[in-house]
Amino acid sequence: MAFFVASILLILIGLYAVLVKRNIMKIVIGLSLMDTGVNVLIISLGFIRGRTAPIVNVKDLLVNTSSKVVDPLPQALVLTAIVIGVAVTAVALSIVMLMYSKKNTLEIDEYKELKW
Amino acid sequence: MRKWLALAFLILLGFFLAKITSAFPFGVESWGVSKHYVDKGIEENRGSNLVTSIVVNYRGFDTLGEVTVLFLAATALAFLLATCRCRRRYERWEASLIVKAASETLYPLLILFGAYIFIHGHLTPGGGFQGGTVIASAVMLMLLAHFTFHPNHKALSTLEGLAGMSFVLIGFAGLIWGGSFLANNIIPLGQWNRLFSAGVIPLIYVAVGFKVGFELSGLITDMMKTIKEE
Amino acid sequence: MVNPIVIIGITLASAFFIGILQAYAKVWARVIFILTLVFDLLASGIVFYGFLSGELARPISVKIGGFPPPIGINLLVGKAEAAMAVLIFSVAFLGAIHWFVKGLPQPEGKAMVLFLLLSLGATGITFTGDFFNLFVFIEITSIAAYGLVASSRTKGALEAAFKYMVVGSISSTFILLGVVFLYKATGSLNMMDIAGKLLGGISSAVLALITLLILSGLLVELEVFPINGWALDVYQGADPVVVALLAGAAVKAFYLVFLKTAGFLPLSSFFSLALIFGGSTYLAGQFFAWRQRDVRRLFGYSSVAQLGLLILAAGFFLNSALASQSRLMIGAAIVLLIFNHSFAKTSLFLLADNVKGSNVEDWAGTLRGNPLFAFSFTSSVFSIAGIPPMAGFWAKVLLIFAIPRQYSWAVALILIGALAEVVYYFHLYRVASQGEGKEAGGNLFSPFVSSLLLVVSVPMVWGIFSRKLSIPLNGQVLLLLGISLGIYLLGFSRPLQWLGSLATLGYGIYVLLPHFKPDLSGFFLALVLFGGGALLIATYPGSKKLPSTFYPAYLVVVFSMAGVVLSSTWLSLFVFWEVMTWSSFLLINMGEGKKAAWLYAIFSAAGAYAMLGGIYLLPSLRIGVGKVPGLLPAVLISLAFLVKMATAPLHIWARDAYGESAHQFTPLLSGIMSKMGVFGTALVVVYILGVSSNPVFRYFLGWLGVLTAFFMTLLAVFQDDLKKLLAYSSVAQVGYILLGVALGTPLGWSASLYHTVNHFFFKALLFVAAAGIIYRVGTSYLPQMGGLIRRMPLTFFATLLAIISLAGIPPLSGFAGKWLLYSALIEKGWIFITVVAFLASTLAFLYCFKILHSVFLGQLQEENFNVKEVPLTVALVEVLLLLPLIILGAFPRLLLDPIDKVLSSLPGLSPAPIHYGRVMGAVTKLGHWNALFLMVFFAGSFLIALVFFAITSARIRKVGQLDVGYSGEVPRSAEDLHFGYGLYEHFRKAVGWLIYPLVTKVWKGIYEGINALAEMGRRIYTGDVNTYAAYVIALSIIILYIFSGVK
Amino acid sequence: MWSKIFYAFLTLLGGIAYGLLLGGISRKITARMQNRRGPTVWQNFIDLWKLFRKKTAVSHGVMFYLAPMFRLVGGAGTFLLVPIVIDSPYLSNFSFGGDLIVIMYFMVLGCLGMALGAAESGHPHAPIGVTRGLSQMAGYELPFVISVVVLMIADKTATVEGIVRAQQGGILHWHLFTHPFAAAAAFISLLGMMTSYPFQVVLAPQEIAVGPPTEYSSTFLSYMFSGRSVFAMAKYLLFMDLFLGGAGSLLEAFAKTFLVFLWPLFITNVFPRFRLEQSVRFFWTWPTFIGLVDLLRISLMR
Repeated sequence: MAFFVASILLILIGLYAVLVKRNIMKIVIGLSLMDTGVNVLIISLGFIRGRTAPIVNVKDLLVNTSSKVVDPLPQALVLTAIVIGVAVTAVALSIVMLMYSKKNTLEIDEYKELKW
Repeated sequence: MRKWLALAFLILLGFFLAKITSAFPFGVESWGVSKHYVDKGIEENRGSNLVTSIVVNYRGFDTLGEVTVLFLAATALAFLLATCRCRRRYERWEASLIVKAASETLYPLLILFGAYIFIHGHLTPGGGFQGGTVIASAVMLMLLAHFTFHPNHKALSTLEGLAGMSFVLIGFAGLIWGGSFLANNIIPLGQWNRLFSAGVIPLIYVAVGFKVGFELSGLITDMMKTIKEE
Repeated sequence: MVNPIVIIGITLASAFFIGILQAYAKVWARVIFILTLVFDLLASGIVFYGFLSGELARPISVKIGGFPPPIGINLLVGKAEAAMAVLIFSVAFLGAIHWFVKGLPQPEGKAMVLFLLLSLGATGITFTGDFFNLFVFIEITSIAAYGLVASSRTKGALEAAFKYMVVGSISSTFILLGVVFLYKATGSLNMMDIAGKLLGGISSAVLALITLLILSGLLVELEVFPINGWALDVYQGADPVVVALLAGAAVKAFYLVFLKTAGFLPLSSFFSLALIFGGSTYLAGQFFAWRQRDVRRLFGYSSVAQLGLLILAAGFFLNSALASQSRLMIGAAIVLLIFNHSFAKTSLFLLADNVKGSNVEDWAGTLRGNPLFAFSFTSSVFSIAGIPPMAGFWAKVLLIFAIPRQYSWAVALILIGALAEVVYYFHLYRVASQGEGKEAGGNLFSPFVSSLLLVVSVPMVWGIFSRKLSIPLNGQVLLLLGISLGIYLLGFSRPLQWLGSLATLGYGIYVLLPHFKPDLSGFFLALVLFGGGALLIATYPGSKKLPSTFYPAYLVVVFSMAGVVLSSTWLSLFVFWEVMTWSSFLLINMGEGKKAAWLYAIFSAAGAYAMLGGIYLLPSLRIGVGKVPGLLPAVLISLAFLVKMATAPLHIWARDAYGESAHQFTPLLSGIMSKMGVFGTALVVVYILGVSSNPVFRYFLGWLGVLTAFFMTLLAVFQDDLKKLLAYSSVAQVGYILLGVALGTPLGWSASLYHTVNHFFFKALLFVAAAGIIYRVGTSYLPQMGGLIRRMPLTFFATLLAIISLAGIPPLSGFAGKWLLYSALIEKGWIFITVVAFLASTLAFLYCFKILHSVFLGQLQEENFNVKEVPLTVALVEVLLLLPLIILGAFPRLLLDPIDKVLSSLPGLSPAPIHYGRVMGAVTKLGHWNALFLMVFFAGSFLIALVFFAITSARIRKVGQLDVGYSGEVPRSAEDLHFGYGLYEHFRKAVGWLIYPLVTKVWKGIYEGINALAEMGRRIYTGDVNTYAAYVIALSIIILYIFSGVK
Repeated sequence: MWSKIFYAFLTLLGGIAYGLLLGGISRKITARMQNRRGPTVWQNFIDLWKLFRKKTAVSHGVMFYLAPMFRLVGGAGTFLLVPIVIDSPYLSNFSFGGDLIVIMYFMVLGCLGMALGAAESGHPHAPIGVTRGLSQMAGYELPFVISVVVLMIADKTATVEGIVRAQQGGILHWHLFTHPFAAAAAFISLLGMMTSYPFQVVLAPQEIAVGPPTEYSSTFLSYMFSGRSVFAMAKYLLFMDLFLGGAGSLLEAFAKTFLVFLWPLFITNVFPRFRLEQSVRFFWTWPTFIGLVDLLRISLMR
């Protein structure tokens, strides 16, 4: 249960940064945090109390596996999600670098030329 | 004002998220389609690591997409930063001798360790992505420690592209000889819990490992090298 | 047959390969890039063709990894998906070509990879059958898009990319959360599998919330109001090629996913969600665009609006309560909308890339001297605005007519938005087509091809849908329209075009000969064809200045009018009506006053869409079938006709449109086109209102007519521009005609139909003469003319007779109309209207004299000393039109007898109650009038007086024009002596308050008011990324709260 | 038929003569009221003859040449369309040619001809006068039309004969008494029609000779004068027919037209001159309101 609460809190904290912070880097960090929160949530959704990891490396696990391991699918999904999060962050950072090189500031107020 | 409004929004959003998650009791068994993966995974793929079976075979297409995403990120980053006149804010200090010496020692070990991780991806925790990341961390270590360390960018991107293409080619091989894209029945599945087992899964994971490793290395190199010294 | 996975695999492989190749052989990277796009296009085309040809009947499911779904991931490719892939790759291909010509952003290898992966991602989104895989492809698309949006590396592009990234990340987080929850809730990730489990509809609140989480993520990507600020910034800031790919392809893929998601996760509140968000997005986009000065952002607003329309349509499409027939129609509409919008927007954005500067003003003159540019721009704008014959028209019509009656507010909303669209697009059109010709960039291949696709698709689309909706379009008229367009090919020589047009018109008369029957259609058909033909002769002079599109457009106007009068259903009437309107718009736009054409476009569009709404409300599409409930359809339909007649208060377009249109076209506009409004009103009165029912509405129409006549006459009196004066006069005369139609009695109709024809004769004559005069004198400003009777005696004589006829003075033909009208009015007992009508016709004498005096009489000005008589063709037409004025003056029965036949063919009407005697002439219950006697008497006594005078008079001494008894002084110059300026200044002092431009101010106020609202509204797009993110969160909360109520 | 034409021609000559005579009388009366001796009542005949006999005439062009014919034919046509004595085979003249609507429009023809000729002369006063005349016409037409419509609606006919017949049976059946407001409106507008004081700015006789056609002289002007006088007669006749019950005999016609003729004459000599916008405003207010009373009455009674 704590995992759920923590992960949702993480998502919300990340979002808070996105909504409130006026510094571009902080917004990117917020997005990252949000990603992490989502990942934690996914993992914890797949968790089953008292089970082991879904790696069938001992004979014992070969029979009746589904009563002995946790759900492997969320873990597979989270692997993908993490990589995607990394990719987004990388692109975001490169955009931020370019922005900084143009205006020498990271304040969001300087980046409001396109509007209305 | 803005903060309070944001907080109010977030509390409401949190309420809805909590409402949804509360429908799924924590840590309680509820199998869906993954019961098939767990119960039939060994029989169908012979890979000990069920997560790997899912990632590379059952949902291999996702992984192909994932590799693409990473490739995309690296390309986009290189593309954007290619003409960047980015400058460093602070002067960069050279690393100390200890750091230099230690990193030189760790560099081959780390690469070896990374390779181990992705070669054993179908048996143990870890896999192509994890191994690739470890390799990239080795490169990053060197980059941080040495001003003079210049990975061969051209070679990196060539190898990375080849690794990516081989993933797709394995997929096509499955389509041609195995009946469907990324099918895991074109080479013998082998024995359970052996290094040479699980059909094409280790091959793909090796490709992924190389790809991710070279990709992330290139990515880090791009980011660091585009920053011009004052 | 191509396996869809091959498309994805090959594209991926070549993306990787280009990544390698770019370092070694740049040229080969380019080759591979293009080859891949070509391959993808062909492959997806083959798949699509498989569906079209029936080889593939059901959607194909491609398993991946060797396991059947839901164990493995599968691709789910049906007809729609295949079509979408074709669309994506064609747009990508066109964009790529444009990119190559323009120069790729550096480093180009990586740019190509991003481009390829963006189109791949969009295809993947379309193809995939698995929710998590969908998320992966969404991310591929998004990341490629972030990179490409930033590719031009300008401040704007980076800013846009960053905002896009932040909002996009939040959206994909929602989608990811939703997908994972969905897995928890249903135990599956496969779309079909989940759909199977949820077949009975979503019943639990949690599932509803999850669905809404996914949907709100998708709504962000679909640029829904108010969370579309990022999209607008992207449209404004990014490289147009990228924007074309995003707006033309990627967003459409998202839309398809939206449809699929909503279909697979059947949420009961989806209908209202789609209606609310679609509708508000649509309206907000269309209206906010009014204030937009940046062209790309303007296109952005338009794209957003189109997406809103698509979402709205999605609501109806997925509503299972609707009849399957209508849902099929809406599906077709969605397909057409997507096709239409994708290629039109691609073309527009790529055109924008060719224009230096981003503001609307920077487009000035781009259409001039750039035929390719003009073609692409015009066809794209017409497509988006949904003007027939473009495919966008069908999209609109299908959508509207499929919406059931209880949602007619949605129809109103669609039509209002369409009108708003006309306002800003044609503002841009006006700017682009005016001013000095300006060089635009030459990178026109891709925009040209994509607009060519739009044009080429027209026959196919018509072939499919006109039969399905049972809109019988007159084949002969269509053929003639086709031939008319062919006249463009003779564009190298105006005389040849002229001859060709005459031949075409002759052929048209020959072909349509069987339709010249004594009924309403035949009556107006004769007017259209013979009148149009006669006026065509006079277009010859000054043809050097005419653009080569003049004759095709002219013929299209004529033949579409023939189509209008020959229509047997309201919808085919509407089709031809629109063709007529917009081809005449092009002609008006050829003159000097571009604002005139814009106003014309707005009012015409308002009328046309009102008419479409009215037709929607009719019980049957066939003209004259079914009992019409209520007054609303009649009011709406007649609005279109009232606009064309320029009835007050819808008249403000008329002055400038008539006054500043191409001189060779104005006679047609006034003489015949305004009569199409009469025709339409006649139809409404006979077939919808009924000639004897709805007296109050007809009385109202009568007042409209007479007040139009009164005020327009008054305005004409104070007008100093020849053509504008004639314009007001024309509108006023049509007001009388409307009055007669509104009477609904045989006598009134007789008056109207008579006046319709007669007004053509004299007003066309006046406009033709005006064209000739302006051609010779070089100005249409009355005070600068004068004394031209000495140079143009024939034209003076013709004008004099036309004016006598216009003033309704016996013995010429004009009086018959007046006499019939007043007889009808008194017979009906509309007393007050009668008084105003009389007064208006008295006022007409004032401007009649003004025309004659200012142009022909008084002193000949020095600069006009060398003016010659009008050109031969004009003179010929003058004589042609002059004869009927005299002949009808003596023998009005030549026209009244056919009119009686027409009247007896109409339900509720009978021949006019006129008895013809030998002595008394025409006798009604009220009075009598002997036309022949008056003519003979006048001519005879005039001749006698003349001969007597010639015998008895003193010796005539002819003197020079300056030789007048001017208070004993010797006048120096003709200019001093000519009374030209302020002819009715004293009268203005007395009645000036009557012509206070109240109506213009009201319309202007409405326009400004909407502008102010739009300005206020669009301020929500603050450009602040925090705010945009907050909108997303707030909106998703609202969506989750409101729509999760599960029944 | 030929005899009808012959009688019509005779009537026309008579009309011209009576019109000239009335003009002379009015000049005489006016002069006497101003304590002048004034010209003889036959002065107009003398003028006409004098003009007719002039040796040369100045012409400014074709329309200038044709205009007097227009004027004469227009005036004569109007005159002949109005029946003088109802039911008389000859003195109803050509009234079969048209009803009241026809007459009202035919009236314009002569004025138009005159206006065109005058305007072609190139004299700036001509168009000034003409535009004034037209504007004033727009002014007085409103009350006049109101009263005409009242009559047409009330009598359910648009023919002059019909209207006259509706007034038979005693003086109190005259429209002057049955529809007093309409009649008042019409008679006020008659002042404008006759361009007599206070609505004389159109002709401006003090400033310009003979008004708009100021460039005309000799034979041309003689035609103009004849046209003008017969036109005036036509108006008197029309008013007689519309409001004074028509005429049963030629004598009655003489008398009643003389009555109509006297009405503007009385007004003329007591009022100063209105400016043009004043006269238009006047016509569009008082007589119009007066006329509206009867119009409302008619529309309510119907």
